[in-house]
Amino acid sequence: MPQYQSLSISNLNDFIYGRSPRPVRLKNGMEIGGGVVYPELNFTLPDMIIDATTLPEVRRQYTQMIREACNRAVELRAPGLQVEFELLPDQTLVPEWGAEVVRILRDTLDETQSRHGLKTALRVTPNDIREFTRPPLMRRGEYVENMFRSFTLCAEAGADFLSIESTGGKEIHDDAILNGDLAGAVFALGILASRDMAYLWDNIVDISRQYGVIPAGDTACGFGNTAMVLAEGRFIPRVWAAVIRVMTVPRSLVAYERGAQGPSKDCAYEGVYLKAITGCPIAMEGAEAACAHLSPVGNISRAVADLWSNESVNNVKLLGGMAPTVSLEQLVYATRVMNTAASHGAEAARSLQSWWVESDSTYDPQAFILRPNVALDLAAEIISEPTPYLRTRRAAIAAAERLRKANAEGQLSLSNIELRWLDRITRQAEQLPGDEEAFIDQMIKSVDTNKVRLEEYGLAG
Amino acid sequence: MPQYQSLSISNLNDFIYGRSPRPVRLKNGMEIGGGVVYPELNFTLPDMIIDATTLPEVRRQYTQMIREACNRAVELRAPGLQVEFELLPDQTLVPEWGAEVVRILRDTLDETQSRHGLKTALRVTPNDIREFTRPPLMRRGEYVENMFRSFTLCAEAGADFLSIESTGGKEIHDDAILNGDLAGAVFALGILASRDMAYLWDNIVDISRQYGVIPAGDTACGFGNTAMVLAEGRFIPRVWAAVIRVMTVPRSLVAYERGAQGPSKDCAYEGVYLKAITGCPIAMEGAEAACAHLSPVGNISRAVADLWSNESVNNVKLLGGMAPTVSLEQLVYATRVMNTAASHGAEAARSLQSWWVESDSTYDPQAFILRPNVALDLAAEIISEPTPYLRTRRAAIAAAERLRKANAEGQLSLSNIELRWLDRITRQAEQLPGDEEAFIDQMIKSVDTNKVRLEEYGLAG
Amino acid sequence: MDESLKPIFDGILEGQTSEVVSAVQNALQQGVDPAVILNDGMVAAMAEVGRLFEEGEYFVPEMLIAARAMQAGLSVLKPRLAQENVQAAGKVVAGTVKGDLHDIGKNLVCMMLEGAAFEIIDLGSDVPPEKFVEAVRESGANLVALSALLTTTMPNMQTTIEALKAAGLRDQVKVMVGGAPITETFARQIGADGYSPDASRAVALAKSLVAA
Amino acid sequence: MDESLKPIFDGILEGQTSEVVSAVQNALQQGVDPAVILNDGMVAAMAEVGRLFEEGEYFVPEMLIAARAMQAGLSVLKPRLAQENVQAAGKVVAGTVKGDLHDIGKNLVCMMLEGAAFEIIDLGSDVPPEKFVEAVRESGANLVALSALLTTTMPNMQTTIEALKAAGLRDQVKVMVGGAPITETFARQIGADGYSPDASRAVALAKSLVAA
Ligand code: B12
Ligand code: B12
Ligand code: SF4
Ligand code: SF4
Ligand SMILES: [Zn+2]
Ligand SMILES: [Zn+2]
Ligand SMILES: [Zn+2]
Repeated sequence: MPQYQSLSISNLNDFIYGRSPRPVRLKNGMEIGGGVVYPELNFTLPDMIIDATTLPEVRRQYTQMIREACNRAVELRAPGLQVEFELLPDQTLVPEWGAEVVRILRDTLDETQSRHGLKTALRVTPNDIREFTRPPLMRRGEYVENMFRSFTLCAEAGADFLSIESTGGKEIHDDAILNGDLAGAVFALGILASRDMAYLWDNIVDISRQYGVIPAGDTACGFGNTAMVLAEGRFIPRVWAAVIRVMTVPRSLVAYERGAQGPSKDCAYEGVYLKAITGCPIAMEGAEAACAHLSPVGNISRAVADLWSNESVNNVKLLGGMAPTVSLEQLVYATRVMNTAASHGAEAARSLQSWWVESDSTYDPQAFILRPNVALDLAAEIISEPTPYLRTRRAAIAAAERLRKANAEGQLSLSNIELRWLDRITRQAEQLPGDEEAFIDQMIKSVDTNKVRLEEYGLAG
Repeated sequence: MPQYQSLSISNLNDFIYGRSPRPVRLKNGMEIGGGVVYPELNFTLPDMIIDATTLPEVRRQYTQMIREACNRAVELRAPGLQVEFELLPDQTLVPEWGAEVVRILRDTLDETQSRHGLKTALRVTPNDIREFTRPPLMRRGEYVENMFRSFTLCAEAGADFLSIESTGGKEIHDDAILNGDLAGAVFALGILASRDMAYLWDNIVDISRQYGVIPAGDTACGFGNTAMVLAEGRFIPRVWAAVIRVMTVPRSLVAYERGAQGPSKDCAYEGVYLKAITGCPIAMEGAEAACAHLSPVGNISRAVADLWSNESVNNVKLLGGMAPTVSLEQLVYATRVMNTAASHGAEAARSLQSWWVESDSTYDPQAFILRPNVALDLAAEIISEPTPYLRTRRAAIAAAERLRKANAEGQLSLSNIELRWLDRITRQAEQLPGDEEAFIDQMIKSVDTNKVRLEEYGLAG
Repeated sequence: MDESLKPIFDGILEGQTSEVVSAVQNALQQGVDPAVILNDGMVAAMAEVGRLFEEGEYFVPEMLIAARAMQAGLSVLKPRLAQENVQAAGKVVAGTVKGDLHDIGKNLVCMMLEGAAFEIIDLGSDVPPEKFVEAVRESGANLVALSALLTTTMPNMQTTIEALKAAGLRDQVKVMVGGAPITETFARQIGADGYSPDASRAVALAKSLVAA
Repeated sequence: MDESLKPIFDGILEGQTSEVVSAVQNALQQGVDPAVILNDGMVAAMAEVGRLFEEGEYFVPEMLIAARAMQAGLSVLKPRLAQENVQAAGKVVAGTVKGDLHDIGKNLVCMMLEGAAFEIIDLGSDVPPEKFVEAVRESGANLVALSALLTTTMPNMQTTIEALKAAGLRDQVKVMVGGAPITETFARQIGADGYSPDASRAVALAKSLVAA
């Protein structure tokens, strides 16, 4: 198992959208990371309930969404189309309900491919339903069984890629974010989440092998994006959200160490780092995902993307058409300009990349840490450490350091309040022990056992 | 009154987004066409009725939309923000209802400007309600009075710019589009619409002078965009819609000949030509306006834009927030990259422009005729003629010709069906007499007088 | 296909009005059943036109010419259909609702319905509920087709349906609705009987509604 | 402000728990009215915290520390408030509805309400209607706060309101709703009494609902 001790991409010139050292190729010849950026469309139900009585309406909704999107992709002559189906909780709780939707999507994608020659791919993302027991049982019980059964049924039903937005460790992390508690966040990400990822991804990789599908990757959405959304709402400082983002890298990297091959999930902005480290292709999202959440990284997130996503949009009617069709159109135009520039050579692609990067990165520390050069530097620092815990600790120290420097050099302008927070983060980071066991012992004492079962992470003894 | 006998922009290198030879400057120092591209946000009510009983809800809706959008513009540090308020029919039928909304918008824009330093501008677009009599009375009657009163009250209430999407001539043009009837379209645009524009814009320019606001321009939306939407639905050929777009230029130019100063309306894709001819700044829309209508020109429409708009979005809830706020965010990111590239000099801006142009222009004749070089060539041909009629005739001949050439040279690939239509258009165009009076006499005989009152255009007699 | 129907079919496909008129006269003289001329000749031809449209071979201009040829033939056929008591596929009162002047979509729907041998009473645009009621009452229509393109006129569809109820006519007609901002869900909410996102599917919908 | 209230006010602002506890004890000894300590000292301090939050000076971490300091002070004050029969601003049963695990927004709303001296019974997330009913019945709450973040759990807000009705408790409580996909219009449709787009405005809403 590769432990990723060096970067797969070390030259900034090679760090570009559309190209990854280890592209992923599907049976139909579609290659992600092989030179072309494709749109990845995600859509979801409008305001409605999912139960046995509404299944016909559920089918109607997904059928309509996929048909209209495929039609428009053909009309706009997209070079290819990836669709993501993120299961809603009910569709994982009853795995058959999710698999049925997968089949609907698969059929229309196949039909579009055979009738119009549009290359298509389908990513399926079951929901991490383990939290439905509180505190969650991570490795046993009915929810765990149904979750894995959902992966299996979805693979059988026609998924090309399997992903998840797993939430191990989040029981602790939510509070850590809100309390500005760095040690708590490190414990959640570097210890709990990373261990859970290893367990989870061993299983997902197994299922994938068995059914001939590709294990694609996980996202630290419940950590990094929760922080980002809270920072957008001015609930927490932006520098804190930026540091958390970098701290999610070691946790998400575990999936690749266990056999995931990419493309990473769109909402995993840590993908920029994962691509540098693993060389696997990544999905990203930005301005065209404002339908799903506002963000301070609308352009810079395009810099090294191999798939370009809208994250998710509910099936409501806009004046121009149903919202998923509108998103599809926006994604096609966004990828067109990327591919056109790239067709003029590497220098052209880098120019376009540099304008996106520059256009966002001075305004917000969360954008700044997505700069390709910053990501390369920090990624190298992170993997210079041997374990997820030490990598997470290093991520916090290095990210805070880099932000402080950027502010001093005028590449960013942080308010005094933000700067005070940066110092607070560094002070906390410097108190983290170098020894993992010592850290665990220290944390176990303060952990709220109403919220988390440490034994589920192989910890309590 | 300048008759525009030569192009204001003759060098392709000077034909670029953000810069116009005759920028428009507001009292607050905001300059459109002076080097920076600003977002222009347009929004509208969700599914609801407007009457005396719902006015409180109408107020609440507009207040919410403008507040959230302004907040987000500040958070994203937009360089400035233009808002367009396109009145719905009821808001023009009862001019007080429209003016009241203008005041709501003005107040929030002013507050945002004074509290956060964001430069703001407000375009107000009363509705052309003359069609509520059928066949329409163009120059008299209650509807005409209320329409002009709407302009007056909106100017008083705080508009910076006045626009309209006037529909004179459309009574004939809708059928002409659907029947593929070139002579009918030329009569509608070159004779009826152009005469109505002269009448209408003399009045709007007068009102503007009186209230110290800027007469901004008109759009041939009811002609060019009706055709585009019909072509998207495969109701009519794409080449026909492309030729109609070029044919709208002489009609929309009339507003400038009567004193309009720009920025032209976003949905007036003919703005590309108007900018070349008049040097006035233009608003444009593309992929970020997919919420309002799908289009084949999502990127190329950015090429020479001075304002970048979403056209219009209804106030529904998306996962990321209310749809107008989502649009605002998308527009800010889209303009950021334009302005960043431009800050690296003219060559950088032209590179970005060239990729957009290339990314769309080979796929669709409607995109092709928006190419800056094509627009310059065709615009020059158009204004080489002395009258709107002859200009419209020339536009049809030259546009069809150019498309045929592009296809022959492989810059476009048209199907045989489309090519047959192109020939049909040319055949029809070549039969149009060189003499305007002769043409009018010929057409008057076949016009359906249940649909149009020729005397309202100063014609019958 | 009956030999005598072929020129009717082809004439409509190619939009040759005078050919269609004389072909219909011929067929009648040869004693072909008027209902057969209508259905196997004319409606079948318009269905083929619809198919060519779906395939991208025809655009609306070609369809309009075909529709005009069919109408011309139909005017010859009509007295005979009446004699033999052949009914139209259905009688439709159509219009864009009050406050709304968008009529192109509605016009296309009417054109397609006409091609499928529905009888159309087109009230135009900006049509108040009373006018719909009156037209239904006078014509004895069994279908009402409402169009709206503005979010602020959508509610007038509901008002119209309620006016039909108040006039005691709701049970006599099926109401179908459409237009860019309309959805299936909205249609259900306001108590319409059917919704279709485009003109082609509007025909299928109308057929199923009159059959129901 | 009363001299003896200043250290309470400042202690909360700076989140100094033990300072607040002893300051409250002091004030009580000096015979300051418990209701005055509560309102002019503690609630006023939390209002100032809210203001600093609105201005971008404070973030949630600072607010949480202040809230904890207030809670500590409150536990000293509570027996005396009970003695003198001082009522909480209101009693709120809060939770994220069934099927939905998103709870951060709801937690923030609870935190803010607590700062405004509301008593909170937080049922957590994925809360079925019965549990809301039971909690209202047992606590005698006068407010219910429902949160939902998924479009597919929004309808469970309505189910919950209906369960309250069925249990005969609807008149005893005001129901407020919130969460990213919720709108004012939706709130009205399902018969809720109020909606607020964020936590700060949720406090104002709660106050106006209990006052009404
Ligand atoms: C063309 C057009 C116009 C033309 C109308 C020409 C005409 N004679 O109809 C003109 C320029 C006059 C116009 C004016 C206005 N318009 Co306009 N217009 C459009 C546009 C671009 C295309 C509409 C169209 O003809 N489409 C082509 C046809 C074929 O499609 P369709 O109508 O959807 O019909 C199809 C289906 O819906 C269905 N269908 C339709 N009806 C029915 C009925 C039944 C029973 C069934 C089963 C099916 C069915 O079948 C049809 C064929 O497949 C739309 C954009 C859009 N996205 O729709 C805006 C649009 C509808 N207009 C809009 C606006 C705001 C206006 C104005 C108020 C503009 C202004 N400020 O001045 C005025 C209002 C006029 C009025 N009082 O009604 C907005 C509406 C916003 C809102 N709040 O609802 C839109 C959405 C544009 C936008 N994105 O902002 N408009
Ligand atoms: C963080 C998050 C998560 C975290 C949740 C952590 C937690 N403990 O809550 C995790 C990762 C676990 C998660 C999981 C999932 N999520 Co999630 N998540 C989000 C995210 C990014 C932010 C939510 C948030 O915390 N915001 C910050 C808080 C402060 O804001 P808020 O909740 O809106 O609350 C404020 C107001 O709404 C209001 N308010 C809230 N409640 C109340 C109540 C009252 C009474 C009042 C008055 C006011 C009020 O005040 C609050 C403060 O101002 C949103 C994106 C978004 N745009 O909202 C998606 C989002 C809600 N999630 C989504 C999805 C799909 C999921 C999953 C199904 C993903 C999956 N496939 O695995 C699961 C479902 C889990 C479940 N069973 O519920 C979708 C929902 C799509 C849909 N169809 O509805 C969203 C919209 C993301 C997206 N754009 O696709 N998610
Ligand atoms: S942010 Fe979006 S993509 Fe990520 S878990 Fe949450 S819902 Fe899913
Ligand atoms: S296309 Fe849009 S902007 Fe233009 S008239 Fe129609 S509604 Fe207005
Ligand atoms: Zn995600
Ligand atoms: Zn996602
Ligand atoms: Zn417009």
